[in-house]
Amino acid sequence: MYGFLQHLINGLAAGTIYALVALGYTMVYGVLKLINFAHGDVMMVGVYVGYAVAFLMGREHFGTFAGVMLVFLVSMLACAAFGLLIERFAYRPLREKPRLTSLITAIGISFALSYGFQLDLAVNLGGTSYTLLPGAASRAFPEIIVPNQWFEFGSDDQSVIIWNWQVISFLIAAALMVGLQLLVFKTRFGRAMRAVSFDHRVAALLGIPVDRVIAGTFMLGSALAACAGLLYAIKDTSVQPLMGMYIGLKAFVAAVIGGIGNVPGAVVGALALGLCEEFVVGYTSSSWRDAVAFGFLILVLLAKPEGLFGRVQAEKV
Amino acid sequence: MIRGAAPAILAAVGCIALQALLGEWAFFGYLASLVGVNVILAVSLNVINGMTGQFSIGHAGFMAVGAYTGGILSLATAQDRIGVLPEVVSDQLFLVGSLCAGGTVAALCGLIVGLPSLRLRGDYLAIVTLGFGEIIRVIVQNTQALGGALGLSGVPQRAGFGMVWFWVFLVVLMARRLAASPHGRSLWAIREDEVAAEAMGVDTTSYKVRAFVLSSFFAGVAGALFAHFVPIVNPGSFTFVKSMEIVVMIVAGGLGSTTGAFTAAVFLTLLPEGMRSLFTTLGGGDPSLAQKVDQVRMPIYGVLLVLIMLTRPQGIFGTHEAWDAVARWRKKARA
Amino acid sequence: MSDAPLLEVKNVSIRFGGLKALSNFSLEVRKGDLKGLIGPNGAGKTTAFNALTGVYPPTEGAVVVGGVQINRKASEGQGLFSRGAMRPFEINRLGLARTFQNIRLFKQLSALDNVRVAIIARTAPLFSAERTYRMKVAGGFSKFAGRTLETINNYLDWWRAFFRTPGFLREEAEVTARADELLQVMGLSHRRDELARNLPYGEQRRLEIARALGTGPKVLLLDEPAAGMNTREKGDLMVLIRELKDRFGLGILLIEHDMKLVMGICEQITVLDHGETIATGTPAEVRADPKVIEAYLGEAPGAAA
Amino acid sequence: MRSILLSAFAALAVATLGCEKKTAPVEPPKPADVKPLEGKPAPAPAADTGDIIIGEVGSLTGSEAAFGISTRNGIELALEDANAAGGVKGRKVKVIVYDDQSKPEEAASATTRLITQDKVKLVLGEVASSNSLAMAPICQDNKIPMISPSSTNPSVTEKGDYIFRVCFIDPFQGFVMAKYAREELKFKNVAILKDVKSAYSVGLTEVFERKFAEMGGKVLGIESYAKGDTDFRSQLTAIKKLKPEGLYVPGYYNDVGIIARQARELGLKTVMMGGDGWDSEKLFELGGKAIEGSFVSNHYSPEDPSPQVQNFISKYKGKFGGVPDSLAALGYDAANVAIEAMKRAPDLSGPALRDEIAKTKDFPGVAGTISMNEKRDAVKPAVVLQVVDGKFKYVATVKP
Repeated sequence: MYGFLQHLINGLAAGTIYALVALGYTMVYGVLKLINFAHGDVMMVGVYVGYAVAFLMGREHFGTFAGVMLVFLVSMLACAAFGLLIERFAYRPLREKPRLTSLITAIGISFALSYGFQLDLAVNLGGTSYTLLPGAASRAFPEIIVPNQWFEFGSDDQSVIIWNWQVISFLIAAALMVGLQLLVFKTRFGRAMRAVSFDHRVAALLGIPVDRVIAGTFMLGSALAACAGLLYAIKDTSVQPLMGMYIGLKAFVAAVIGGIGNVPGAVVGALALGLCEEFVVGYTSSSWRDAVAFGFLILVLLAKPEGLFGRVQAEKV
Repeated sequence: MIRGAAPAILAAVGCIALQALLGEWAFFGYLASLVGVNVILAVSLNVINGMTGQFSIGHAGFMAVGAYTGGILSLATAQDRIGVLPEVVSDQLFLVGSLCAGGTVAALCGLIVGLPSLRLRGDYLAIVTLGFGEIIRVIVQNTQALGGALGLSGVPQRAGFGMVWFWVFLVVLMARRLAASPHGRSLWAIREDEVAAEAMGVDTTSYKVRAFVLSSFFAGVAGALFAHFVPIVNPGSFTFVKSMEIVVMIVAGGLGSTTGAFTAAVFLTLLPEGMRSLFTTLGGGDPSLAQKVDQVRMPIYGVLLVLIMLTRPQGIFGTHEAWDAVARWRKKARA
Repeated sequence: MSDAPLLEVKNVSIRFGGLKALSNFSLEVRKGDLKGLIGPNGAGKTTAFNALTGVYPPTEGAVVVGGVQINRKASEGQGLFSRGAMRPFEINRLGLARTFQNIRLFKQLSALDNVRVAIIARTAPLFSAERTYRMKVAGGFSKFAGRTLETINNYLDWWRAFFRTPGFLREEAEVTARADELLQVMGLSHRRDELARNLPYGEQRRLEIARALGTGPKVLLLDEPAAGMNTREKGDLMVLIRELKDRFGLGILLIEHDMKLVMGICEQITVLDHGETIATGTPAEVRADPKVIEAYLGEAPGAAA
Repeated sequence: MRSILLSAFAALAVATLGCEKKTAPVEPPKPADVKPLEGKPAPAPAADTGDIIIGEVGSLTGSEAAFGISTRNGIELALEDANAAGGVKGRKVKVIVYDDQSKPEEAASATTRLITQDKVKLVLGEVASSNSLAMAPICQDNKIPMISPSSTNPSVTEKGDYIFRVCFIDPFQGFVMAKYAREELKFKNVAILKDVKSAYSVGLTEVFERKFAEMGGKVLGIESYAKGDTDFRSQLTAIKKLKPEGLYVPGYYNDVGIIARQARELGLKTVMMGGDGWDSEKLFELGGKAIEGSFVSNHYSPEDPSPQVQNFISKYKGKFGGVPDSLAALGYDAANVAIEAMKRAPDLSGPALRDEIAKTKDFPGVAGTISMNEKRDAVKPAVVLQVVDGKFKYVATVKP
């Protein structure tokens, strides 16, 4: 029972992080119908930015509210800018081209980032060497928030632990999701986003600045990814250039389970995936985790081809 | 029928001759085999992604199925031979048997995956095929009989590049003749407009499944060939990244163009090796520069992809075929 | 034989969520009929076509094509576990072919290939197609066996194409000859090898009809065949449609905005408005119907769409 | 059509009936197509005066890049030393390094290229056993000796008599740790956390489990993870409930560092033990304080006071910065074994080099004294190290 509860909590917590990444996928898919395979790698870039900021900031600011906020904000802003850049130069020129071409571009960017970050590159300026690219090995993520047990319930043998990062990521994720829902449904930008997602040509005719809306969506998604990445790094205490690929893939699976293009769907899908993985790891073996995650996805799609919350888009004939 | 099979027979003779002539040149042979396997993968994936317009990104999974099936069969029969035949001939016959078995098992997997999932819309199909590829890999990794994480080693290295390129010829011939057959036309129709195709009496699901099965068959053969010239079959060779590389090849070549897929597969496979040579030359024979730059190959590959897409989004060939150009040219010359 | 209806629609309704796009729609098409379906924009004409051809299975009612009911069970979704309505291609094989309001040609294929896609050769490589069909219709285990044999046929058929067997080549020649004939009937022979997307608009419409004829239909549904044509072209088309009806022994049902065209060639007209059938009758009857006049008020009747 | 099917079946039937066991003695089947290069004159006269080229294949990118880079550094250092001391037979030795991206097919490609294009006399590498297994048959077929610095899977050198290694094999390492845990640390019960994705980890686990039980200890439970995982809390929670005295984690440092941290966070105070996969400076960065007090079996200790080791360390520090890990040491040793063999060999042909490498006995390597046994594996002692103050500290040597 305790074990079950513990797995439940762990699964939900992992799910919230997937959810933040999945939201980026879903939003971009919503407006562009593009599976942005580079999304996970943008997240990875965000984590490294956070790493650098924490490093420059110095150990004494770790754990303070201001310090943590600084790391998160800078990394999210940097990622937003980076997302904007990718959109502007790699996706926008291809918008009217077949969708596959943008997908290949996304894969190209993903390769360039995840392998590029594996290079060891440092420059020597004035006697000190500055690392430009981090190299292939994993690094310990600075302990801006030290993972510790926030709450323990039960005796030593049988206990349920809730971690501080679980609470933090849950709160941040919940706040961001509520904010996002408000943004999509209550603001002008959100209305524009929905219009673009419905049909961007018509939206352009109606005077909606499509380019700006799409760019904004990319920035938002990338910032969310950076935030998720940092939470992930705090949880797992390490960073590594290939981390984006795996988390990105999982988040994508989550978005599809929920019905890609649907915001609450992405959240539910991510939580479901997080739980599913956690129970597999807890009750069988972690080597089967990926297989079960994909198996779960396939089952969902077979029973409900449009995902849990996706709408059947009857094609107009 | 005999006339129809004539090109394949001629190709077989040609490949044997080529093998005999160039067999000594080991590095060329190895590289040619690697290129050949990628060509088979690309041309076969093009049947489903290019001709039928269904987006599958789990091709490496079928390749793995073929590699392990073929590899295990050859391991089991490594000491057997057909008594009346010389050893080389008998080995090659066993090899063909293993290849066909690898292809068939992969095709069966294709059927099992394709039947339910080909009812799904584009992006969903993509993720299901990707999931399938990953599941296959995890299963292999956790099965000790298949060598687990270390992989299957000791598969007799029977496949020369002659054999590989014979299959390359077969897959290209298949793609070409398929494209010009009623089946091919139905596939094109599905790619162009599924609703209209269905309304014109094309059983879209059945055609898609069949295209998928055919595509998986050749992916399986490619995998089995791979197992017979790479000394170890390791689950790490069949990851999502491998699937992506194949997708990249067909898109770069021009979706739907068999010759495009062929060209891009050759080019992209040789690119890393070529870069290696280039850097060695540029470094004035200094190998340390080459090895430093060796690390930059993959990021460059990624950037190159983006550039190809930005400058020529329809791929190198678009949907054109080299042989169509030849036919047009000959027509013009005759007129 | 000829007096049994080829297409019979009984009280068909279609609902999208709360919206009733079509309600209690009934119609019959017999051999030699030429019927029209008209109504203002959004009246549910195309929805009716989609219901007949299996694109959207009807929510209620029955559609019978060539004596076979195509919507045995009303059920939505496209998941693994939902079976019920016949698929569009099966309905097509029962003898119902259509064209589309927004032209849906196979744009990257040549005109010839567009028609050839529709012509499906009925010979089978190993097991006779008639036999497998009989087995499938018989039901039970026989149905399963029939399906299996058909699948084997399908897979073997590839290898006929691969080896270019004499049978395959003969069949291909027959298909091409038939396609050429249809192109000629529709006056498109000069466009034979051009890509469909490069054809002028009017010719694209005609190519769509040629393609539909390729499937060997008994009933032809034409969705605004004259849209975007000028008066002369429309006149030619009217003549052509009548010719097709007689030459191929068809029953034709057409949707058209152009009142003149509809009134000119149709023997019977059904008028839809907001999914409801508001009038049925001969052109003269319909023209005089006050409800029809009311529905068209504000829209200039007879004006080209 | 039917007649063709029938004749195909008939052909198949004949083929099956005609099948018999090969009468030839059981011998690894020769590939039908890749012809050995023995017929060619190996040392071309012109090349006699030029540099001696040897090849190395390593993972400079990809998941095992850190290992590949350390090994490369070690080899580079060895060649520098040898060339400074006058080279081999008066000629300089040069190494060509190819990256295999941690992929077996790339390793095979690089090996073929080294042997046939670059005409190397000898091949060094790989670290990962699966990649070495891809290279070994190619070297064997071409009769070019291959020395793996640190592939510890037993099957690597089974591929043929041209394949060597300068490290001990997995079973020995598992045995060392089991012995140390049972006899020195006096543990009665332990738990194991293994990486099922790596053959290395699975192999070590097997031997450790068996030997520890044979010595009267008890393995309470085995939990598993997969390389690349980053959250181990579930497994660690399960282990915590078992209350073992020791926890054996035969994995790679990337994972181990995180495992250690998360174990400490969970309040799991068990002593951790591991193998040479732990060996990297990065372990201390990743694991921090959590890794303190753990024991590992390894190839060498940087604390070894012998001048040879200290000399190596100071040179390495000077050139690359940082203390060399055991992969660097093994790379250094592998290159030195190769150079010594080349010096002794009458000529630089494959068979001659092979014979000389096989004769290596009591070679004073940085990572222990190397003697080749009949299986072409190095017979050498292992050291047990303990993590103290963010460093590996030598505690014991276990002889085979």
